Amino acid sequence: MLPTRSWRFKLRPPVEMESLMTNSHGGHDNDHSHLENDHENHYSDMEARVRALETLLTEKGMIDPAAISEIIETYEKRVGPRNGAAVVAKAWTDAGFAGWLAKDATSAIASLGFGERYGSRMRAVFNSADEHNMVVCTLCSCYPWAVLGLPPVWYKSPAYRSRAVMDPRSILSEFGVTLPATTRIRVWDSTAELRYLVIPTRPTEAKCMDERELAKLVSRDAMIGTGLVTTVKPSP
Amino acid sequence: MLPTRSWRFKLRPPVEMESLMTNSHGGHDNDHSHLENDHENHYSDMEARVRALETLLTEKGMIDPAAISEIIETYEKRVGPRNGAAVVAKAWTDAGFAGWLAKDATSAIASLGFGERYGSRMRAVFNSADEHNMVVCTLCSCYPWAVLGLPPVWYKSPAYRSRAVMDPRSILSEFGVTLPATTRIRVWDSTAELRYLVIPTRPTEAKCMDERELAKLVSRDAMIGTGLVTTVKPSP
Amino acid sequence: MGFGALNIERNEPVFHHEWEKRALGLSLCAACLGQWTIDESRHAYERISPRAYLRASYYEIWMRGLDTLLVENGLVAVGEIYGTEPRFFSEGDNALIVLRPSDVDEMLSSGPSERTCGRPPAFRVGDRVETKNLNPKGHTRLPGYARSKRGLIERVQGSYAFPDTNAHGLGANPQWVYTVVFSGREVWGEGADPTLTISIDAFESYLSRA
Amino acid sequence: MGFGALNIERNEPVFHHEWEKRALGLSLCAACLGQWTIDESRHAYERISPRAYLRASYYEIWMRGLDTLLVENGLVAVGEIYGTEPRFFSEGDNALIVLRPSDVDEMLSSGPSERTCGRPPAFRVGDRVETKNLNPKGHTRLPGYARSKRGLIERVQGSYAFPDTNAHGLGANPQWVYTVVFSGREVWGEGADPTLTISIDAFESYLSRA
Repeated sequence: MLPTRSWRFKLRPPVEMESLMTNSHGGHDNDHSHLENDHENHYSDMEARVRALETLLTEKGMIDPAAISEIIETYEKRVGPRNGAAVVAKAWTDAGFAGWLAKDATSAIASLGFGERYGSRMRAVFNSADEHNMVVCTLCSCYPWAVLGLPPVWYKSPAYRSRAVMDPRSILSEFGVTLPATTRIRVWDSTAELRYLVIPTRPTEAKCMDERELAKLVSRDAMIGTGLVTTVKPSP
Repeated sequence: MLPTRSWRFKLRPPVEMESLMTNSHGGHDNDHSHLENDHENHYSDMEARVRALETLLTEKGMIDPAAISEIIETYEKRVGPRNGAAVVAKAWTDAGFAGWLAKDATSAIASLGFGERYGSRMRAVFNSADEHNMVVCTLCSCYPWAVLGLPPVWYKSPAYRSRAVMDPRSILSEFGVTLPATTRIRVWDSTAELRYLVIPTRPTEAKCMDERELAKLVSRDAMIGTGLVTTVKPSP
Repeated sequence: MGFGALNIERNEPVFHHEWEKRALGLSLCAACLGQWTIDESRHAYERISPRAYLRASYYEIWMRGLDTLLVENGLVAVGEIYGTEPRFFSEGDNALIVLRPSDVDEMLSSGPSERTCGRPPAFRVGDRVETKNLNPKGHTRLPGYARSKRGLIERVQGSYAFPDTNAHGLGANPQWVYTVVFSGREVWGEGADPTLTISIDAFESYLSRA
Repeated sequence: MGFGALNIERNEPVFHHEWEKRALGLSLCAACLGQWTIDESRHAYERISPRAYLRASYYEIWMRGLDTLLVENGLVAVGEIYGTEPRFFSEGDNALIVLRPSDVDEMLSSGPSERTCGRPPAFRVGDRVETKNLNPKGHTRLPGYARSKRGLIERVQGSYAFPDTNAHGLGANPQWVYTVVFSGREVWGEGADPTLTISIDAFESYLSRA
């Protein structure tokens, strides 16, 4: 058993300021012209910088490089959107589980073996014909790692973080999703220690599929709220 | 006589968005580490870019390079803070002029020969023992060119533009100015076509100075509201 | 708070680089061509990405904006600027007003930008007003921090072209402009400097009676 | 509006560069040392200049923040990081908790972060509240767009350490957290999408009864 002092409250995808939340208009981010070379240099700088810091901390006995490798392995191989997809498929096929999920997502998700990573509480929010849910963290990049793995770059971008709360339909259209004009859209801004999982609506054509087949239909984007689930298998 | 269509409403130090106005905290801008080289390259890029554009527009007959030179000459040699200083000194020594300036700064300033550059209206705001005035343009960099010339870099910086309206005393302290805690501070945000000139309080020690001598005491910063006038001659 | 320290430069020169001088002149000469309004140029700068905007010096922002304005107004093609296609010379060039050296002084000191508004001002000095919660996708001159705030009309400042339409080719639609004063506390809440008041120059349609 | 297009990458890999993997691992391992809270690390990222912040990739932000956290907590000296001074080994190192590979899974799935609050919740589901106009100089979790807005308490979400103090070494001071729902119109004004509602998870002291 590990001493818990160190990671109660002390872990989470690090995070940021709201000061860049645009409360108004802003430009398109297409300043590719002469920045590209900068970026190349930049990344080799980062490579060197991270290596130097890892070496320093290892020599100081503060870091075990094998633990770093274990963390990488976890998110490359074991924890990702298929965890969330399993939760969704179970909720679609087991009304009892769906009810539990709605009432206490933290425990319901933990019962499947992937709860509470980083000590966060979970909340499942259910799409319906009338209401669509979308999740964002305007202040930084809070994300349900335990069920979705690491967030994609767009989720952490100033563009998504500023636009999702102002104009979610414009975000959806970039994902090729058009909702009826009457569908209510609920945007959940993860401003505290609660993480959200969107439970998409089950595609009606998928009646005879079992839980495992259904899980394959559920994309990461659908569980963030920037996608829908259709019987056409989503790209991973 | 020139056709006026083209520059009525069409000229002004170009300007920007408020989207970067921080409504909250933000970091110190000391990312010098590995950006310096970028900046060097960057400026030689700009040199080439501006030259190319000037050549192109000249060849197209849209631009007369001699007019560019004339504009540069104007702001390097003829129009600068001493225009504003002359206005201030006149206001200090001629109560009639001060009254006119308070009522109709546009005309009063034009009477001294430097009014209305870029077609903007002027307003003079008078410091007193009880109230200090400070001018900012949070949305871009509006500035009274006719009386102060071109704005300094700090005036156009995101730092000044965001902090002046939130915490003007912290700005003043960076300029070495400490006002009594009871002095009211009025910040004027130039959001439309009106430009502000701060009329500082006349230093009491300067009783026997004439208008010309007084003008020499008046710094650009004092007319923006980030400085005071003392009998010690300000650095230019 | 805000964007960090000011980095005040003592004895700052009027220009820091030769190209800044030409950039200033180019911007003003191009504006004289009469193809865009000041509000359109502001909007062009606002469309620069925040990442590039914060990194750019001010004159660089002008140059990026000028590229946009020239291209959008059909005066140059992107390929011409970057030298990847031959130059073209458009038919309409004769309609352009080319600024000459002898005109510079008159241009710089050309008359006021007020425009006549057909209606009387809706508000009077001393009226209590509240700014609207406006978040247009285009250009506006109502600062973010001053939305949904209660203040006092301090002066009626004349009538001017309305930037929110004038920036988008939707006409000047002149409106009355008012100096509106807010307490620091109204704007920034309980923690505000108690001696602070802030004023903006607000277009009439930004305001409602409070 | 906002910060431009998303640039969605189809079939995005979990990592884009090798250094990103090590940066992730380094950040988590360093956090396990137990020398700072999550709120302190958020505050470290927030102190990165906006210019650098917008330009940086997310893992670069973590690395910049980690430098700050290591230095401020006395674990490394700036000169050590940049190789300009010899390495030192501090006395207190034994007190640090070094994460081992076998502990990784338990660490990643460690328990909930709720903290007991000595008071009962001040608000109940269905209460109308207004967020305060807070503009602290330090860390806060009340987003700028949600200040001075009226909304409805939808759920009481438990009690958690209060970031505004916990980020600054001023203690956990646990508070009740509420899901507060606002209409899009309340937040963005008349032009808002009429079908939009937005919720935040607000700490009790961000709220007053409306």
